[in-house]
Amino acid sequence: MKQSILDKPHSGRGQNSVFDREFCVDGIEFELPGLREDPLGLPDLTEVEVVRHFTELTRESYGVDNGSYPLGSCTMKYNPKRNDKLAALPGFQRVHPGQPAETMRGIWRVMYELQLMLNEILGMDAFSLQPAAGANGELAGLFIKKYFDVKKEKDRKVILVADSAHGTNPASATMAGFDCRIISTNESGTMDLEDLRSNLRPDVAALMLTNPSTLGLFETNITEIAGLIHANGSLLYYDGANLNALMGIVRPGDMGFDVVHINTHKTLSTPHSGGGPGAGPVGVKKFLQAYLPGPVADYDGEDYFPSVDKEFSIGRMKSGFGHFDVLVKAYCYILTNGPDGLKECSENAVLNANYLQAGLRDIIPPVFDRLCMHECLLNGDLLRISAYSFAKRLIDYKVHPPTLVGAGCVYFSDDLGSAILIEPTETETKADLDRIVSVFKMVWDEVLHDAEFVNNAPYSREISKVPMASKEVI
Amino acid sequence: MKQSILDKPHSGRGQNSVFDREFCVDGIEFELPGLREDPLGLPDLTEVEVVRHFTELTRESYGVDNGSYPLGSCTMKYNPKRNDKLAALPGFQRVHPGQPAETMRGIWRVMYELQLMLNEILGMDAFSLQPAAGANGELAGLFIKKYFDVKKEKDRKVILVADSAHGTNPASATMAGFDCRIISTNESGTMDLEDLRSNLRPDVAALMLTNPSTLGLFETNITEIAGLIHANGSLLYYDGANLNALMGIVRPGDMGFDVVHINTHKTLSTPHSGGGPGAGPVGVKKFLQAYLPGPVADYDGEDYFPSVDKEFSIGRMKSGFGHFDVLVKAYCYILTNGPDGLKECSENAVLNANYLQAGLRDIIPPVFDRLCMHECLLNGDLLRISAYSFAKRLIDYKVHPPTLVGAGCVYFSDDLGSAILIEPTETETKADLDRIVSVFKMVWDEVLHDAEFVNNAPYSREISKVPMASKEVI
Amino acid sequence: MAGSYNTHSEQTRSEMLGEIGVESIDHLFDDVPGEVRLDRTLDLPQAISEWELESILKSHSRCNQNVDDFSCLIGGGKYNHQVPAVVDAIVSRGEFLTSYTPYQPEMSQGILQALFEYQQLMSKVTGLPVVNSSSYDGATALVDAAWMACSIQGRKRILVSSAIWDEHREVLDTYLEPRGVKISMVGICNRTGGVDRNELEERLGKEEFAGFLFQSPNSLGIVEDVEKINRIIQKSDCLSVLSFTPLLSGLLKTPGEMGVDIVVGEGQPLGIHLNAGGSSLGILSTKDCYRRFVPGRIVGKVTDIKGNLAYSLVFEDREQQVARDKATSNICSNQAMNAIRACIFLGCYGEAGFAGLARLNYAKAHYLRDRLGTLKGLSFPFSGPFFNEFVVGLPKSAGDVLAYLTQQSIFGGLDCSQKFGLDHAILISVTENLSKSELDHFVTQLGEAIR
Amino acid sequence: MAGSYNTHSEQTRSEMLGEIGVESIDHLFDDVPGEVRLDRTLDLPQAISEWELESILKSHSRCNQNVDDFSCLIGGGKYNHQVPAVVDAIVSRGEFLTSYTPYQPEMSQGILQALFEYQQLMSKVTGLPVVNSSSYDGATALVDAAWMACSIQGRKRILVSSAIWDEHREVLDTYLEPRGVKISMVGICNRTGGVDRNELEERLGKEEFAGFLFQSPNSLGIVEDVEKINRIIQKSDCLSVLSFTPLLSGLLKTPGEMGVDIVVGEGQPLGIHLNAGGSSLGILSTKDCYRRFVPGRIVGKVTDIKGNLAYSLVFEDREQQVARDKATSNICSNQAMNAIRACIFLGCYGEAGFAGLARLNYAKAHYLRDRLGTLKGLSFPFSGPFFNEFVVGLPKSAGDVLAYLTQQSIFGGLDCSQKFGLDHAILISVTENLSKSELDHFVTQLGEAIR
Ligand SMILES: Cc1ncc(COP(=O)(O)O)c(C=O)c1O
Ligand SMILES: Cc1ncc(COP(=O)(O)O)c(C=O)c1O
Repeated sequence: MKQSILDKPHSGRGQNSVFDREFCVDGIEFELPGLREDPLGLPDLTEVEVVRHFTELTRESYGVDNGSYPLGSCTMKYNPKRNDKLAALPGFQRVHPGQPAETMRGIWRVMYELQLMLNEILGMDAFSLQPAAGANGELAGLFIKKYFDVKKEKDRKVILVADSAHGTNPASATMAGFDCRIISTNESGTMDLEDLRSNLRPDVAALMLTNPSTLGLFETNITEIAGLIHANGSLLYYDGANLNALMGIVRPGDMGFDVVHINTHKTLSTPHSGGGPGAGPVGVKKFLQAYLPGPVADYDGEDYFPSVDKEFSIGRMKSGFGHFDVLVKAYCYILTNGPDGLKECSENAVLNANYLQAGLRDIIPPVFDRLCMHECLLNGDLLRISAYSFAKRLIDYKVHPPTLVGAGCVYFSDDLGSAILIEPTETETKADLDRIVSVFKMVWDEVLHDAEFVNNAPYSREISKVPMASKEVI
Repeated sequence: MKQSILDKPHSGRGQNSVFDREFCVDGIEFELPGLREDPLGLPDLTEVEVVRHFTELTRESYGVDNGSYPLGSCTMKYNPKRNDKLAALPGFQRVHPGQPAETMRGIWRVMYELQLMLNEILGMDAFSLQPAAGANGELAGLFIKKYFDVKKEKDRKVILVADSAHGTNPASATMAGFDCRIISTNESGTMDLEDLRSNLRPDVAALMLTNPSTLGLFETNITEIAGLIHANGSLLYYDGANLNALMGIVRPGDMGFDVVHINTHKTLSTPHSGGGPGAGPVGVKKFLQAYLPGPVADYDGEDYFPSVDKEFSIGRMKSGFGHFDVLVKAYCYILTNGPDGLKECSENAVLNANYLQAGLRDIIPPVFDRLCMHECLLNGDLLRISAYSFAKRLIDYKVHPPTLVGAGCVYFSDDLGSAILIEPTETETKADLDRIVSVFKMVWDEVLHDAEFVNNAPYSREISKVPMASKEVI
Repeated sequence: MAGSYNTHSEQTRSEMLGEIGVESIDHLFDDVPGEVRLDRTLDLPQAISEWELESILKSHSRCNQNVDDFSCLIGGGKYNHQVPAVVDAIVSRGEFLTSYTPYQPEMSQGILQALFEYQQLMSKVTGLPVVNSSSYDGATALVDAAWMACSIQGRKRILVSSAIWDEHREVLDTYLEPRGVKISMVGICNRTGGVDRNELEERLGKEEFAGFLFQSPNSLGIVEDVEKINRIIQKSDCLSVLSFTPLLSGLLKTPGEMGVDIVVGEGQPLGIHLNAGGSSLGILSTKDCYRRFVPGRIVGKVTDIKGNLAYSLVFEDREQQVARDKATSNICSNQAMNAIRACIFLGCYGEAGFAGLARLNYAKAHYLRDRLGTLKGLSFPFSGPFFNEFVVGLPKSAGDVLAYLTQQSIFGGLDCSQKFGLDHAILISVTENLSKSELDHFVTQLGEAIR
Repeated sequence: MAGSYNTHSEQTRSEMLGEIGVESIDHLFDDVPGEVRLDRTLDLPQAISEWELESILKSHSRCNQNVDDFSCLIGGGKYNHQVPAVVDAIVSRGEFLTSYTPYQPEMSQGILQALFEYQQLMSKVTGLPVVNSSSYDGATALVDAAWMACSIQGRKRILVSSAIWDEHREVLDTYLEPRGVKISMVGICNRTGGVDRNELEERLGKEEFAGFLFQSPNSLGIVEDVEKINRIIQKSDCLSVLSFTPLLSGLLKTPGEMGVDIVVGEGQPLGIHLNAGGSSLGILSTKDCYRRFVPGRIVGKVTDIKGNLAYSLVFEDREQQVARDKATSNICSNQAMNAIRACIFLGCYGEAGFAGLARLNYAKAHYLRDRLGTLKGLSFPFSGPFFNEFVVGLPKSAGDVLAYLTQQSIFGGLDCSQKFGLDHAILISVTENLSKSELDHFVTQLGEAIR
């Protein structure tokens, strides 16, 4: 643990460049209620101390720029530097959202074109770029229950979610005022249609589905599922976290989804920045377009401008206009790749996952013995030590642990307690993948020889292993 | 040693985004002599591989952003981030030097104002910003021997340099077509006036002097020296590498120097970037102004523009206009500090060096027992191990070794073979200095207990100690 | 083949397919039913090179004016404060920028520490001990606080000052209505522009609310008397929820010191670019006793197997990945890097600088207010104290005045006509970024505009 | 007290003075004779804050047009090639940017390796094994090479093609004249625009020179037939020194393969910004046998005390810090970070990309040349082969034509009238950065300009 910024000896100078020769603040009487007399307790450091402190902290962190990061469901692909650079253009970064519309046409143009490109990639009819992240996109999508209100079907109070669903799905359902019902997974790893049918009652507003699922598998029965849902008058919701498997190959809209969200910080390569900001555009079919959160970007053949459907829109998801600084990187990504490039991304993402699955199957076989999509779910039961401990040893070989219980945000039911979800993404080379496989095998060998040694890994970091679900020290 | 970029397995894809849909290059017949058929042998990597490779290399390097860097004579002070940012403005960075003058007035304005500010700081009458670095500034300064040609004093073929002079001084003298004569240092660490007098013959074009000297001491006899030099019809040359001690306190021009150069990457905080680019503005008194290398920046009360004295100028030192990208950071530095700030920089630089000298004197006493200027020269003779080995152990405590024989570019004569030149600079806090002292003392204790252990340091880096003057392995 | 970031040559792909035991890339997608597969190429522009991309984006960006080229007197919740270059320099480092949520504490002590320090420094600014490691923005943080109040109090009714930002009000509606929370409003005092404390007292006396949400400076720029308002709230069984500008703590007692229960705020002023209304930072802070109601990530200290302290995400049983439909919120990705921006910002300014910044904002805004006082035809409808933003009444249409100013390269403020009984009025904001000569120029130009 | 980067409070200063045993800051400067001390404050503008600095510099920068806003057809040695964003991202990292020359190999393996890889990759491009880790720029590298030739040959006479850049010629004069080196010139063939090989052969037959310095593409854009020229040189006892554009190796055999002894070049096209004529990169490369004549730093491999390989500065006995007045050069600070830029640039493009880039430059330049061929009134005075730059003869004053184009937001080229018997002429350069529509627009506008 490095010295805290609060514990650094205060130089006693602070930022002495906060002044303006033309405004002397010394004599001023501040006519405000509740003037403070005591110090706040902020540190007073010199600029070089601040730079050194935070530079040091970055050096105890790890990103895609540092190496493989096969965190399943998080799609940690390369984040192109050119996108960072262009997002920082003053004509984007230094624009105030309150400026007159005619002084920010370029903003609305980028957003408008991005909406259209997302329509095409996902097979939807309209997008709103408002939501701040995937979960916020989900919530926006679920707020579209207003559609049922308008249709006077107020009794649709239930959202169906798969048992393997990401935690945000049920949480969003609750936040949108719904109850959840869980649909189980069958032996082959896809949705149990029987269970679905038995839960599909008139109170169901929507089924939320990730496809490929968080088990890395394509829902082969998707058309049947869509048929069932629509026959029930319900909506089919697409959690686009795993879209990276499908670009240019199959589109959620064509599979029958009515509402979708995507995470630009996954499929579209925008940096996740240690937690965010991300962006979670929400898209719909035509009949739901009016409900989108606004403002959305619009175009009248001449100008680009914000617009919102005053009557039906579910309203604003946040202040401002969506994470423009993030969205513009997604826009750059699509433009750079083009249609063929995007398709190749998805092809290679799936290729890489299957290559890893094949390479690792001797020591960690797949949970479901079939081809996977962009990530593979492996069975850690045979590992002799916990998947958690196994993964920690990878750190010493500069491979970020994959997703597993206790690491990563995916939810595994009890019978998948030792499952490991690996998503290499398409930007790993064959050499990278071969290295990952060999690192896994090396650790596997180490376990055979000295399980205790592996159990106490990692050894190369500032701190030692943190046990799963450690208690906070107050 | 990390894997070389040339040894990385080639992905075989390369930079496939080098194309323009409107220009198909496949069918083209290139009508050029000597078309190549074999590959050059460059690696074909993907972008993320390139990013990871070089990110990793940065992580095995060390800059001021990482901690104390008290390399004597190099003035490794904090390099303000704001300056880097502003130097990258497209209106600076993306300007072609061949543009019409009226499309780059802002460039010439910055350069003109910088020239004036340097005049004021150094007490000179005119500056040229052309030279690429300090040594290039020296050379420019020495090319001003043209003055003697014009005066028909062609026999002035000798440059006097102090025995402690930086290697560039004699090397520049040779490159400018001079011979060197060395003036020795007396017991108190300043120039031996007797020796100077005896070498001051009619063949002397100039005396080059660093003041404070590379021994960290102010030449107390400077006015006398200037008198002697001028009485001999010679010029007094100021190597401004150590200007950081003097800003706002005493000016080379006022001390009698006729020609000066400075290193912006020392006194004026421009990053040294692992070797360069730096910048070495050269300044002169009025009677030499016409000889400056050109173009210099000029101003007619309305416009800013390049100008050069066609008759007398020594010519161009390089293509383009001087390292504008570096110079603009020096300009920012001066503006940010203002006159009082610059003076305080020098005060604190000298304060810090003396504080270190005082703190270390128990274990490493000063070579000359007097107050030092911005750097202190300490005597490593009592250290029991070589200063070189001692310094290597500092690395393990994250202190960059100071300048000494075998490390750093300063030249020490034989009797100073174990001297250590420490220059903390003004941007180190008292806490930083206290830490440096305590690290020295810790290592000192270690030497007492286990000299062999210290002799084999460092232990915390990718490689072990590299012996002094190691032979190259081919 | 196209795409700048794709890796494999055709040959490598074949090799890999061989290892997998599949004949072609197509077969990898056998699970996808044929009838839904896309049988054409996506209708998108063809791939482009880096320089083409750059020229397109630069051209789009040039279709916008920006606050470097214009004097910006627009505020309204987002402000053109200086973003220290140090902030950009640090957050662009790949170790931070390209990392995911730090699920592996062993790999991420640095970023966890930075987030922890954000919580600590922000706690100094709010005066309350608990800070989450970010909500999306000021508006959603207000929603979060409202829902916290409802959960804590077990009551789905909240009372809201009518002088919160319009956008915040809209966002409250979006989130709370579907969840069945009823929102009631309290008006302002027409003289001062602050919350109508009599009405507040009356409403609180009559009905039970989970919390009273108010804002300072409010949407008219008026700095509320938080202590007085709080005293009124405390007489009822209702939580006080303040949405504030963090910079205010440079001058005033912290909201925590003044007794607020939940403090939220828009963190954009703390080192975050305007981003055309893009990503910002939601600050959320509260008392220890309400910790388990807090949404989002929290970083805390745990011990590693050797018993040494280490930073880690903690208290996850509130969060969606564990509590699922019982979670305090669905938030997963948040605004981590913007929280770190705020942390570095506070580190850069420090005690003295932060106070100095607040003072300078005050001084400049009051200078402008005084100068405008000399212009004939303007009015200042509210007498309450203000910080760096205030309302000016105009003798003619705000739209026309602002349009004129735009032509003079001035973003002159936000139109706030027809609100709170105002006729023609604009909300003007001043930051340290405006020089005296820009302010003087603005006065001249506004004078022209209203002639 | 002022200054943004100063550290100590007055109190700290007193404490420290106490430790030193000196009464006041002033006494620290007792060695400075009173009569020369400055008895006033420097007459400089007062200190300013970060935002004031930013606004001043932005305002200065806006007084310049730049190649984002203009179509740039100016070359002449510096070119508007794309600088990959990756390059900027890496070199701005503090570990590289804020380091000094890597005197301590144990602390600096990373930067030493980057410089070593620069040498390696550049050696691929030049086709010669030895590369220094930079000269200042193309012009001073040419000086370095000239001096190397003189030293190697023990002869202070060099022969130079008259079709090298004017600036390079000026720089040669500046450095070589004081050192007593005599420079003679060889003209060009008026038909092709290339070196007049007959004259060359004649001169070399008659006199003894240390080296012949020539450039390709030369200052008229003509790609010289290096092999043929070299064959002529080899018949004499004189070294061949070529100044070339590294991009040419994307298409052609390397100079080394073609038998050149010393290759120099301007490295700016390789990932270095134009910087208004600011810092660039001097490439210098030669054969093994001439290694000890090379100026500047060289990174090589040594062994540490455990016998493991390590990177280090090597062969320092040639350099000023050791050899002092006997050094091969006085260079100390060099262009290290620009060399690393070139290294990353070559890494980004790689074999395929580097060739692709050269091809694209050729293709675009030849497209433009062909399109211009359709305009009446233009002439193309030279028939020699060109790469991405060529001379166009105009029916009227080049100054007027360029001024017209500037008004159309086009930097139309460099005036090269009155040189080599040209009347009105401009040198036009094309890079990948110009789109077809920009080139077409240029044709139209040039047509307008010469009407
Ligand atoms: C399947 C799935 N759904 C939703 C989310 C939530 O997205 P966000 O973190 O962008 O809010 C994630 C994120 O990991 C996810 O993997
Ligand atoms: C005293 C002295 N003179 C000259 C120089 C050479 O300056 P530069 O490295 O800028 O060429 C240095 C550099 O260290 C120096 O310390």
